Amino acid sequence: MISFPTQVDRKKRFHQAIAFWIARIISYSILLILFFILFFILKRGIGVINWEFLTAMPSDGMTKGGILPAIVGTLYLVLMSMVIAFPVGVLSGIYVNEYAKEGAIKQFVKMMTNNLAGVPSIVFGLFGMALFVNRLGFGASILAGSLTLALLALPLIIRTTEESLKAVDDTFRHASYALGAGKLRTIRKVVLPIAFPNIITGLILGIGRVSGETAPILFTVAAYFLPKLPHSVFDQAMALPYHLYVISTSGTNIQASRPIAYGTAVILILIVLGMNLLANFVRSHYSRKVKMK
Amino acid sequence: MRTKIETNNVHLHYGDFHALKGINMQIPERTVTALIGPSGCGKSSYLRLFNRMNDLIDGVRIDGKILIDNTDIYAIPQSEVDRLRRKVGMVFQKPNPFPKTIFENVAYGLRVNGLKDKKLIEGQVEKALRQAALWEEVKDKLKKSAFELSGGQQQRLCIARAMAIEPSILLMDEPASALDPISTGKIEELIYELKSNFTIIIVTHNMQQASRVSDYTGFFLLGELIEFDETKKIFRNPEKQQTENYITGRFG
Amino acid sequence: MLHVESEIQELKDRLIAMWDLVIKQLDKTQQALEGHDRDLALEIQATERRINAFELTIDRSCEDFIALLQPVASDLRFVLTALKINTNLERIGDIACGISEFISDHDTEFNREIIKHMEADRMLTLSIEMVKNLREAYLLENTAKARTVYKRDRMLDKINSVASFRAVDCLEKYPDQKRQTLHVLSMIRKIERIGDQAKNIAEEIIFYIEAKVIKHKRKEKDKEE
Amino acid sequence: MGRLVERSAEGLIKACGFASALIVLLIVFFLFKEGISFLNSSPVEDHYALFVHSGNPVTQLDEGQIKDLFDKKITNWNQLTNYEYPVVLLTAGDLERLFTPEQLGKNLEYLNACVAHYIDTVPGTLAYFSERQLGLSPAIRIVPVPNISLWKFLSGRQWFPTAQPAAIMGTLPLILGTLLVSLLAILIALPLGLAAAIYLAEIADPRMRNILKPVIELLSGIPSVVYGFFGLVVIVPFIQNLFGLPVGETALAGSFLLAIMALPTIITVSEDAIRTCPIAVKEASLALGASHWQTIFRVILPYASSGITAAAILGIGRAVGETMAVLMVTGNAALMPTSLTQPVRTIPATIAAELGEASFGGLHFKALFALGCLLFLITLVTNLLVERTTSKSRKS
Repeated sequence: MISFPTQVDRKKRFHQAIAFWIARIISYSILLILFFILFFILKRGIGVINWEFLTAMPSDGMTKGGILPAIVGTLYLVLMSMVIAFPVGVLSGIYVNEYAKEGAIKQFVKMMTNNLAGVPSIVFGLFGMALFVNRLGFGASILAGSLTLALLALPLIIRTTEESLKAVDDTFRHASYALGAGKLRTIRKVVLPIAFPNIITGLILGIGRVSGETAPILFTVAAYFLPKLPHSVFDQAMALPYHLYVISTSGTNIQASRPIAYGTAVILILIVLGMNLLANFVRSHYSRKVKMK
Repeated sequence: MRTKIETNNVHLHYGDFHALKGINMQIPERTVTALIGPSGCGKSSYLRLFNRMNDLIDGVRIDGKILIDNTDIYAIPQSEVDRLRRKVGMVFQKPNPFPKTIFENVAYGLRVNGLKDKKLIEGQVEKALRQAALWEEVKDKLKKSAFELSGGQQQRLCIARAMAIEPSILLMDEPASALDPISTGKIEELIYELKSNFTIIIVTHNMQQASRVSDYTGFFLLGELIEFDETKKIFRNPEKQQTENYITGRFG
Repeated sequence: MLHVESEIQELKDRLIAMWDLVIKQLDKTQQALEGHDRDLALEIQATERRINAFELTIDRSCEDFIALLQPVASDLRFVLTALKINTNLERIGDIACGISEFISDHDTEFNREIIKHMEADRMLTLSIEMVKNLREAYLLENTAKARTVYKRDRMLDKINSVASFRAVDCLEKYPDQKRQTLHVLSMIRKIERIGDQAKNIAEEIIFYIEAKVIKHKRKEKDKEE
Repeated sequence: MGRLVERSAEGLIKACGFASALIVLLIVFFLFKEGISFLNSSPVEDHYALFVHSGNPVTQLDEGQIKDLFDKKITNWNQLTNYEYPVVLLTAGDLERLFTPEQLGKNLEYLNACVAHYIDTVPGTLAYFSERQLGLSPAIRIVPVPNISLWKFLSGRQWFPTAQPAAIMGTLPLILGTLLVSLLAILIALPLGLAAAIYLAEIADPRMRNILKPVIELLSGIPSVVYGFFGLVVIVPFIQNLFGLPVGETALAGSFLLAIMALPTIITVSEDAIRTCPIAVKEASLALGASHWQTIFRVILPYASSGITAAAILGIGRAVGETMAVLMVTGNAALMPTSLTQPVRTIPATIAAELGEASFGGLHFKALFALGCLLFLITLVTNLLVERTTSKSRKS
């Protein structure tokens, strides 16, 4: 017979209590820090935001006025990059999950898209500058920036699509094939409708990500100060994240432009928050619908 | 024979679900008791009462008395649960070794319960591995990862792991359902050997297994204990029609 | 040892014990016949009850074995064989008891000449040899040994087939001992049945060991030998 | 007709799949085309060269020596070779001072003769002129400047890409700065993130988890420039005050900020890893009398170790590639990092800060692409490592 130390259970409980409290305290601290960041910025920035802030041109060396051109610029960039990235990304996702056979080609495409996801955004910026701005001669323009951002969003959309398609049970496909439908028809009529809510969620999160990216647009679109709205895709434009960067680090009067910086930061946070909420809404809305069926 | 485990009118609720309905059973010491019945009949839930594994699930309510060695295990303070679990070992459906070496797997129960003496631990590990009829197969690779063993060896390792802390009761929740026939045979042989030292309760879907290894058999249906008797009696001439239907495969 | 193996061994041990008991009964019957020992004959009849009880326990063990261990292949053949050998042995025991009843019924000693002439004593010796050989064969799992009973059985059959003619001889020769002669004839008929039972046992043993069904193929088999 | 549509639709899908894969190759191609051409090119501007007196025995001058010469840190040739003359610098800017316009001629046609004459009379002269302007004459010769080698690029301890006449492009301070900031960030974030992941996966009750998870998800989506802004207005002054530094933009500030930014990723990935531990394994531990904490520490964490490693590597990869936040708070001094309370400059921050100034196709421009290559390789390696660790865990 072995005998265990008499006090062992009490000791175990004591250690557990300490460990759990440490984990708890760390978790709450992290939460506190993150909330602190949000509230710090929101508190200082929310007061800045008013109609004028959103609709006026910047003035007085960007210490006064609004951020309209930055908002419009970001809107252009997001819309255009998504128009480019979404179809290509979804089709690529379909290719990877539905068409590519197991083997070298699929492995290659998967590996490449995986690597694409890990490439730092500044490298996209470099590439965008080399190819779109210089080689293709778009110059620093909305077109070049959108293309660069599209490349950045591509892996995100491919992956979401792939995973949404993977989540569709194979029985749906087999049932469709059994009814005589071809592959394309099956994908279009059966697989895609089921996977669509998740793909849309990916799109929305992609919008959130793209709207906040700075590094890729540094050299491909962004204008330091351009108090007019862009007329064509070959124009330079301001953008929200770049604007925040500029007025917080190298404006003419950094202290005087702080309120604008806070306001811009709040707008960026609100975009991300909004996109997250929207994504959650879409997800829960559709999942309820599917359940009801 | 001395009664090792006794349950008196035990009811178990998971939230609104009434999982066990008034179970009475007396299990003698150093015997093998098989719990059989269709899926969801409550046999696994019943087994997990004896080491208070159901405590981990939210919304569980337990009524009635469960006595092990004449102690009501649900009347003891929370701090005594670890001691109860040292007394009541458990083997699970699938082999579930820890991501450690073979040696450390078996030594785990000793270490977490405060033993530090290296010699003692080594001795216990060897003893447990021998009891589990695994020693000869693994004695040269105790430092290898437990995942390198075959499924059947892993399950015997799990049995050795449970035995290393010298429990007096072994609970086995379908211990061979994930194994091939050869490994299953080995596990069954092992159970047969072990009953001279342990009181064993085994949940199984496999009626042949129940008949082969057990001395007593309890048949559960929809949360009720339909019949509990000597295995010979149950498999030769059960009292209840439901039992007869189940073990002859005319269930449904 | 595997669980199932130890169960088999246990069952085997019991069957051998039964066998020994039956052989003892036969030996005693022979003694009682030779020495016209009526007490011994009564003892045989008393022991018969033990054999019957023995048969029941073995039966039950076989049932348990089938119900709890679900034997297949050689294990299944083993238990089926055990079940049948058990029955056959019990019958042999019955026969020994029946013979002993003839002995105990007679106040006077049997006429040696009649027994000699009708070869009843020889038959009994042969049949005891058969049962003993079978026990060996079973224990050693030796089919050649089991097959030796066929020869002896044919000898028994031969003696049995001429027994009625010889009985007529004896009836004429010893007219005052007609009852004795008839009893000896009955004994011979009974001993012949021991041979039949022994042959059945031999078939079971061969089936158990070689997994061959040789029942009802005796004719061809006999020719082969 | 229908078949044709179907064929072309399938063709389109396949084309898209390949296009996506090819983009990576395209990126690699462009990065490396620019980056590799940088190697083996001269650090001196095209068509320019350094001239010395033909009696000067100096065999070659590297970028560092050139900088020291022009910064007047080396004042006598004997510091480099056995040539006992003080160094006299001569560049186009000095011409007006030394010669009259008549001497030089209207279109500088006599420049050659003037300079040759000057060098001949002042043996210690080091002249920097365009090769077109200054032909060779017996009195002067060109000092060869070795081309930029990969080894020099990686191990050079100085980064002066715009130095004249020869750019100095040693990326060691940038590489070390990047690693320092990223590794320290993970060192801070990993234990905290792991503790939070353990809390979320094992300790917190579901209601708490349902609040925490979306918040963490939200925070991983906030743009890095916003974090950078926060770092600039909060962390930087905080560190400046805490250590009494002249400037708060330091490696430490960068690490803190990156740690905060890495937390959501680390928490999410680690929590997923912790959740992969089968319930049966957890129960087996509890059934042996182990406490919940013992089970977490001795069984669940080892089980999740490869996932947690993947989280750490992923975190490092992200931190290495992070641009804006780091750019805004680390001070961007391209010095060899010696302490945490010193400004450092990371590779992405260098690219972001300097690409705007570099002339297209120039040496500096190419050097930044070479840095991009370096960054790409680092992320490639981290990606492969993550893949390997996770696939290993899947096997077991």
